[in-house]
Amino acid sequence: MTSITFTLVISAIVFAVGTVGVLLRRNPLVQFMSIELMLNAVNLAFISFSGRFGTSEGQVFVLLVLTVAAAEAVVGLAIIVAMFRHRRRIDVDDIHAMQG
Amino acid sequence: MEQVILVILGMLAVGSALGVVLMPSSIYSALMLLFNLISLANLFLMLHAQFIFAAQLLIYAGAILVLFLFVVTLLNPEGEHIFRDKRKLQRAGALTLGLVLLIILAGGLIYLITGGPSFDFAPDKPGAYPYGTVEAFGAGLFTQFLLPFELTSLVLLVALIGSVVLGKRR
Amino acid sequence: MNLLISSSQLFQGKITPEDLDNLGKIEWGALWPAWVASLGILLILMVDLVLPQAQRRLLAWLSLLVAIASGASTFITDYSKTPLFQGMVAADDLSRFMAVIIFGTVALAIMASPDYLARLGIEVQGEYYALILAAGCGMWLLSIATNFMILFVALELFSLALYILVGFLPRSLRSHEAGFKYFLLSSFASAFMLYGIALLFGAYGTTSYSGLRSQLAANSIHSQNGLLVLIGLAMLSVGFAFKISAVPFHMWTPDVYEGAPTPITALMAVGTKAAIVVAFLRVFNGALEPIAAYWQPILYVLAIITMIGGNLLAMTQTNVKRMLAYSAVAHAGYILIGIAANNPSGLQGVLFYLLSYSVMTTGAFAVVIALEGPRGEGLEVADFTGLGRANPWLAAVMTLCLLSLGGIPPTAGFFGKALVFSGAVQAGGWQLILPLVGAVTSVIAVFYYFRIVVRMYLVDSLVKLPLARRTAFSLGLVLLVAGVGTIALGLLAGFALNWVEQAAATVGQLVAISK
Amino acid sequence: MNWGNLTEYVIKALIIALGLLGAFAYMTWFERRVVARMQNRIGPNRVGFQGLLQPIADGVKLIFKEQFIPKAAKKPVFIIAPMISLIVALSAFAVIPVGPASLNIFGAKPWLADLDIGILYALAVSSLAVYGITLGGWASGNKYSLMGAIRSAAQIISYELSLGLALLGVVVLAGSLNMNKIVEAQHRIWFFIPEIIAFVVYVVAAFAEVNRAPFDLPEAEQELIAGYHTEYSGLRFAMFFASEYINMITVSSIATTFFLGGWRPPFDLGPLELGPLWFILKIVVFMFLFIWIRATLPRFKYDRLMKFGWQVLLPLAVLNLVLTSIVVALTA
Amino acid sequence: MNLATFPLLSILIFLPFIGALLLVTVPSVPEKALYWLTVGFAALSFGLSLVVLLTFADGTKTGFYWVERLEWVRALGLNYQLGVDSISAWLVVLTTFVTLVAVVASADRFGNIQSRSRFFWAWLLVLGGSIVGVFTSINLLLFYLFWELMLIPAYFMIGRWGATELRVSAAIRFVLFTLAGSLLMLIAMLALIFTTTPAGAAPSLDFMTIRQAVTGLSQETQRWMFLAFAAAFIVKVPLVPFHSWQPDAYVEAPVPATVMLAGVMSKTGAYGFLRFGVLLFPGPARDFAPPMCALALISILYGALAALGCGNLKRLLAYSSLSHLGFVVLGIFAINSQGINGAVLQMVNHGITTPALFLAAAALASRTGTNDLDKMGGLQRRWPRMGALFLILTLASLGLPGLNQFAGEFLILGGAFEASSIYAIFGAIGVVLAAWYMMRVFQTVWHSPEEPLVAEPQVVTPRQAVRQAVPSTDMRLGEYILFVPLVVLVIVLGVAPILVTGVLDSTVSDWLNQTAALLTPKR
Repeated sequence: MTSITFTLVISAIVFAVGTVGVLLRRNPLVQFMSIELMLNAVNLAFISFSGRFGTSEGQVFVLLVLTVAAAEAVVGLAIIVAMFRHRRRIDVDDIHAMQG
Repeated sequence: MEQVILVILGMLAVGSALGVVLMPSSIYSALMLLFNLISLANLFLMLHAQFIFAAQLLIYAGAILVLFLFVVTLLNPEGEHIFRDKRKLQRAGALTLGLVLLIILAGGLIYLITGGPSFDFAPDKPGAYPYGTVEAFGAGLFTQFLLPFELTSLVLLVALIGSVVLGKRR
Repeated sequence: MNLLISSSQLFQGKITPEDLDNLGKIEWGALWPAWVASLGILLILMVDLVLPQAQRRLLAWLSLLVAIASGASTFITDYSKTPLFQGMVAADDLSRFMAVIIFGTVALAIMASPDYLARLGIEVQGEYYALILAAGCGMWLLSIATNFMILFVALELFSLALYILVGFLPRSLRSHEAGFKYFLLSSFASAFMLYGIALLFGAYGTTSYSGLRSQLAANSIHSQNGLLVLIGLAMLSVGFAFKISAVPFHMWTPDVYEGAPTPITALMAVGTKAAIVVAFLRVFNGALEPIAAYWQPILYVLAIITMIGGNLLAMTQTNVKRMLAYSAVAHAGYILIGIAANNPSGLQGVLFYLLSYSVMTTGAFAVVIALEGPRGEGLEVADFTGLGRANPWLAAVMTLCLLSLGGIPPTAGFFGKALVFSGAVQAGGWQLILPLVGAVTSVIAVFYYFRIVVRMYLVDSLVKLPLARRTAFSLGLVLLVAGVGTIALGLLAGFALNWVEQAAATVGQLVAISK
Repeated sequence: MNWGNLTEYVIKALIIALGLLGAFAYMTWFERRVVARMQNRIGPNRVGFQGLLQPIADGVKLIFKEQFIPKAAKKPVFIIAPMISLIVALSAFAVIPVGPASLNIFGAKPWLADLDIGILYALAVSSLAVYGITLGGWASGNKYSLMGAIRSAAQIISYELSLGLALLGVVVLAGSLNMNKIVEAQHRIWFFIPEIIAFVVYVVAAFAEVNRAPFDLPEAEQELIAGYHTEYSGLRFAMFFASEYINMITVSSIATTFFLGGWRPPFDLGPLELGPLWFILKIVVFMFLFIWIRATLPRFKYDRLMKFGWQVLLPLAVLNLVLTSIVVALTA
Repeated sequence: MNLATFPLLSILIFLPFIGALLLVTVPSVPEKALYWLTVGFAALSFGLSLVVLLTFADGTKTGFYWVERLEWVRALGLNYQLGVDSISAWLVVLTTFVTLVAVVASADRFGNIQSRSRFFWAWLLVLGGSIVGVFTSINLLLFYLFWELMLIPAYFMIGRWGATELRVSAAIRFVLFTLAGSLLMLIAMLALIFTTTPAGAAPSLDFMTIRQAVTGLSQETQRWMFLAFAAAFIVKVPLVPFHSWQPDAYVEAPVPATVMLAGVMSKTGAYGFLRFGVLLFPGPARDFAPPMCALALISILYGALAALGCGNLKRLLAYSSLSHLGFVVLGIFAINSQGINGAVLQMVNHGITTPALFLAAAALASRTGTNDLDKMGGLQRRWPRMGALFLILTLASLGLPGLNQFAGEFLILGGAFEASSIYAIFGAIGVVLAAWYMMRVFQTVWHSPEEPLVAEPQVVTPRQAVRQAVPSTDMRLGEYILFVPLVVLVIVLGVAPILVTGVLDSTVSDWLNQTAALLTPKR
C-alpha cells in the first residue's frame, strides 16, 4: 500500500464524517467544527496529491485554505456569538425566526 | 516503520473525527478536533509537507481552535442528545448521505488502489528545490502563486472588519 | 520586484531563470478594478475614523464613487485577452463585462442603502460600505478567475463579506440567523467544492483551468485518472449547485434573502449570482469542456428541478422578499439551461440573462426597499395593495421589473429567456425538454408575479395606505436606473448583445490559447 | 528511520524531559532565594545545604498531597488539562540545539531533532500551550478560573504574534528557519546587536507569553485568586507549575539561540565543545532576568496589557521586520 | 409619398403609443379634452390605415408593401421588419376602425369606465397599436413580440375596469392561457432559427426567407413546429378545448375592451393560423387539416349550443363569437382559395358585427341595468328604434343573405365543401343553430311579454351602483353616431363583399400558388 492512497482514504473518511456531522448535529458550534473537519480532509487530500506530483501547488492551496479557514472562523464564531448572546440553549432547531 | 506510524496516525485521525461528531458536549468535540488536527498535521509531516505541518499547528491548532474553545467556554452550551433526537428522518438522511459519500469517495479511492493505478509518492524532481521544504514552498508562493497569496490579505482584512462590526455592538 | 527576487535569493541562492521570468509576468494593471476597490475600502475605513458623526452620510457617496471608479477603471485597462499572473486570472471581454455588472450592482446596492439604514435606525458605518465594496471585489475576482486558487479565495472573500453584511442588523434576530445560516451552508458547500477541486488537482496535478482542460482533452476519461475526475466533477457540481442555489441545494436561499438587509439581498441576488454563474461558465464550459458529455446531464436535471421547484415554491409565498428569493432560485434554473447547452448561443444567453436579471431584480428589490418598514414590515403581498394609486412611479417600476422577470416582451427579461432557450434549442436532442419546462414554469412565474401587479392595480383598497412615504433621492436613482435599464435592454437588445457576444466568445477561447 | 534511531530518540527525549524537570525544580529554589535576597529576606535555607534539597521536599509533598476534584469540575478535562500543558512545554524544546554538531556523545548529536522548519516547530508547539490553560480554567467550574484562563489565552495569543514577528527578523538575516543554521549564522556577530528592536520585543513578548510578571494577570492573586489553577492541587498543580517554568526555559533558550549566539561562546572563547555550558549560562542569565523583573515591576492592568501588545509591540515587530528585509535586500 | 421608404406602418403602430403616453403624462386636463384627444388619435390612425388599404385598391397587387427593415437582435434573427399584403391591409384597417369604435364607445356613459379613464384610454390605444403590430410584422419574432405585448393592455383593461369581482381571475386566466400557448410558439421559432440557418450565417426569422427554408426541413420537424405554433393560435382564437378563458374574459371586460378582444384580438389568432400556419408550414398544415377542421367544427357546434343554453346576453355573444371564429378557422384549413378568401372576409365581417352586437348589448344593459335575458322582455314597444338596430345586427349575425356575414359564411362553407363535404354539413348545422339562438335572443328581449323587472333598473354590481338609473329613452345621438356607421358597413359589405374579396383574391391565390410550388418538389 502506497502512502498516498492510504492518506487519501483517510481524507475521504474524515470528509464523510464531517459531512455527517454537519447534517446530524444540531449544535451550531459542532456543525462548524464538522466543517473544519471537512476542510482538513481537503487539506490532507491536497497534500497527498501534491506529493504525487512533487510540486508545491497543492501545498500552496492548503495554505490558502488554512488562511481562509482562519478568517472564516473569526467571522463565523462572531456570528454565532451574536446570535446566541441572549440564549442559554444553543441548538439549530431553535433557529426559526423565519419559516417557509 | 513509517507504515506503522502512518497507520496509527490515520486511525487517530479517523477516530478523533468520529469523536468530533459523536461527542455529546461541544467542548469534547473541540478537544477531539484538536486531536484530529494534530494527527493530520503529523500526517502532513509524513508526507514531507513540513511547512504545512507547522502552519497547520500554528494556524489551526494555535489560533482557530482556540477561538472555538473560547466561544464554547463563553456560551457554555448544554449538551444535546444526538441519539435521542426526535428528528429520526433527518438523522437517517444525514447518515445515509454520509454513507453514500463515504462509499463513493473511499470506495472509489480503494478501487484505485486495488484495481486501478497506484499513486506513488514521487517528490524530488531534479533541478528544483527539494520537495516540501520551506524554500520550495516559498519560491512557489512568491512567484507562481503570488496573486492568490496577496488576495488572502484582502480576505483577512474583511474578517478583521467583520469581527469588529459584529463584536462591537451589544 | 527587485526586492522580492533578492530576498528570495538569500534562500540558498537558488533562483532559476524560470523564476525570474515568472516574476517578470506580474501584470498588476490588469486588475485595476480590484485595486481601486481595495484602496477604496481602506480609504473609507480611514475617512470613517475622521469624519464627524453628522457627515457620515458622505460615506455612502464616497463608496458609490469608489464603486463607479472600480467599474470604470476596467475600461482604461487594455486587456490582452490572455490569462495573466501565470494563468491565474483572465483579462478579456468577459472580465470587463463582469466588472460592469458587478460594480454596477454594487453601486446600486450602495445607493439603496443610506435611506434604508436610516429608516432602520442604524447609524451610518463605514464598515458597511467597505464590506459591500469588498464583496464586489471578491465577486469580480471570482468571475475572472482561471485558476481554482483564485476561484476559492475570491469566493471566500465575498462570502465572508456577505456573512457579515447579512447579519449586519444589530437588533434583528432574523438577520443574525440568516447570517449564520448563510455562513454554515455556504461553508459546507465550499468544502464540497474544495474536495472536488482537490480531486481534479489529484488527477492531473494542476489547478489552472487551462492546464486541466488540455489534460482532459489529451487524456481519455477512461484512463487511469478518470475516476478521480468524475468524482471531483460530481463534488464540484454539488458545490456550485449550492452556491447558485439550484433546487435540491437551495434551502438556504429564502431564509437568507429574507433575513438580510434588503440592499444586501439585492446584492446577493444579483452580484453573487452573476459572479458564480460566470465562474460556473469558466469552469464547466471552459476547463471541463472536454468532458461536457458527463456534466451536461447533471445540469439538465438540476435545471429542470430548479425551474419547477423554484417556481412552485415561489407561488406559495406571501412575503414578497421570500417570493423574490424563490424566484431567484427559479432564475438560476433558467440560467442553468444556457450553461448546459454548452454552445455559443447558450453562453450568450446566459450572459445576457445576467445583464437583464441584474437590472430587473435590482429594480424589484429597490421597490421592496422603498416600502419596507423599520421593523421589516410591509413585505407581504397584501401590503402592496393600492400602490398603483398611492405611488404610481414605484408601482410602474415594480410592474416593469415583474413583467421582465416573467419574461414578457419587450422587456429585457424576455430576450434573456429567449436567448437562453435558443441555446438549448440549438443544442437539440433531449435538451429540447429544457425550454419546454422553462416555458411551462414561466407561465407559473407570471402567475405569481402578477399577483403583485393585481394587488398594486386591480384591488380596490379601503385601507389607508402606508405607502405614501417619500422615496429618497438615491433610492429613486436606483429605481430609475433599473426601470430604464429593463426597458432599454429590451429595446436596445441588439447593442447589448454585440457586447455580450464578444464577452461570451472568450469563455472557451481563453482556455485554448494558454499553455 | 529505523529502530536503532528510535531508541536514540527515546533516550534523548528522556534526558531532555528529566533535565527540564530538574531544572524546573531548582528554578523554584533559585527564584525563592533570589527574590528573598532582593526583598532583604533569606528564603528557604533549611532543607539541605542552603536549602538545596528544598525542591525535593516540595516535590515529595506535592506528589503525596490529595488531589481535589471540585464538584463543579468537568472531570476528564480537568484531569487532562495539566497534562497537555506539561507535554506541550516539554516537546517545544525538541528542536533546540544545546551544542555544536561536532559534539558527539556516543554518536548522538546534542539536539533531539534538526528540523528545517525548526523555529516554526517550536512556535507551533508552544502555541498549543493555550489549551492547557483554557481547558484547565474552564474545567474547574469556577468563574475566576475561567476568567483567568480566558485572559491568559487572549494574552498568549496576542503576544504570540509579536513574538513570532520578532523572530522573523532573525530568520530573514540568517536565511533559514533551522536552529542550527541560525546559530551558525551568528559566528560573526550575535543577532541581538543588529536586531536590537526584535530582541527587546521578543523579551517583552516572552514575558507575556509565559505569564510572568509584569504580565502575570491570569494568575493575579488579588483579582482572580490564582487564575486558571485555583482549583488545582497536588501533582496536577505541580504540572501546571512545571510547565510554566519549563516554558520560561524554552523561551529563554530560543532567545539565546536567536539573539545570543546559542551555544557559541562569546568572542569564540575556548573550544566549541564547551557550548552546552555557555548555553546553560545564557539561560541562567535570562532566568535571573525573569526573577529580577518579577521582583521589581508591578503588574499591568488588563486593558493596558492588551493595548501595549497590539499598539506598541506589534507595530514595532512589524517595523523591525520590514527594516530588516529592506536592509537585507539592499545589501544582498 | 415614397412607398418604399415612408415608415407608414411604424407610424400606425406607434402613433397610438404616443397618444397613450400623452394621456398618461399630461397633467390636469379635463377628462373631456382627454377623451377627444384619444378619439383624435384613434381617428388619425384609422385615416392613415385607409391609405394602406388604398394601396391595394386595384386588386392586383401581391406581396408585401410599405416594407420597413431595421436590424434589432441579430443572434435571434430578430429584425424590426414590417410589411403588409392585402390580407393584412384589411385587418389593419379593421383594427384601427374597431379601435376607433371602442374609443368612441368608451365615453363615460357607455363604456362603464368610471375611474381613471385616461389610463383606460391609454391602454386601449396601446392595445390597438400592438394589434396593428401583430398584423404587420413579417419577422417571426417581431410578430411574437407584438403578440405578447397585446397581453399587457388587455390584462389591465380586464383586471382593472372589469365588471365584477371575478375580473381579476378572468384577467389572469386570460394571460396564463395565452402565455402558455405562445411560449411554445417561441420555442418553435427558436428551433426554426437553428434548423434553417446554415452554419456560420446570421440567423434570420424573416417570413419570406424562413418560408423558403422550411421546405428543407424534415416532415417530422415541420410537424412539431407547426403544432407548437398552432398551440399559440388555438388558444388565442380560441378553439374549443382551450377556450375556457374566453367567455369569462369577454363577460368581465368592460365593453370597449370586449369590443377590442372580440373584434380584433381574436382575429390575430386566425391571422396567425393563416400566415404562420398554413402559409409557413404548408406541408404539415395539409396533414393536420382534418384535425384542425374537426376542432373548428367542434367549436362551431359547441359555441352555438352553449349560446343556446345561455341566459346572459354578454356571455351568449361570447359563445356566439366562439362559434363564428370556428368558421374562420374552418375556412383557413380548407386550404383553398375560396375558403381562405371566405375566412378573411369573415374576419372582417365578424370584426364589425360582433363589436356592434356587444355595443348594442351594452346600450341595452345601460337602460335595463342587466344582461340577464330572463329579466328582459317586450321592449320593442318601449324602444322601437333600438329594437330595429338589434334586428339588423341579429340578422347579420345569423347570416342573412344581403347582410355581411352571409357572404363570408357562404364562401367558407363552399371552401369546406371543396375540402370535404362532411365539414360543410356540420358547418351548415352551425349556421342553423346560430339562427336559432340569435332569433331566440331577439324574441325574448323584444317580443316576449313585458317583465315587471325591466321598469326598475337593477343594481348588478357595486360598480354600477354608483350610476344613476338611466332614463328610459330610445337611441340617443351618441348612439346614433356609434351605430350608424356600423350598420352601414354591415349592409354595404353584405351587398358588396367584392370590396373585400376583390382586394384579397389575387394575394390569396398568389400565396396558394407559391405554396403549391414549395410543396411539389418535395412530394
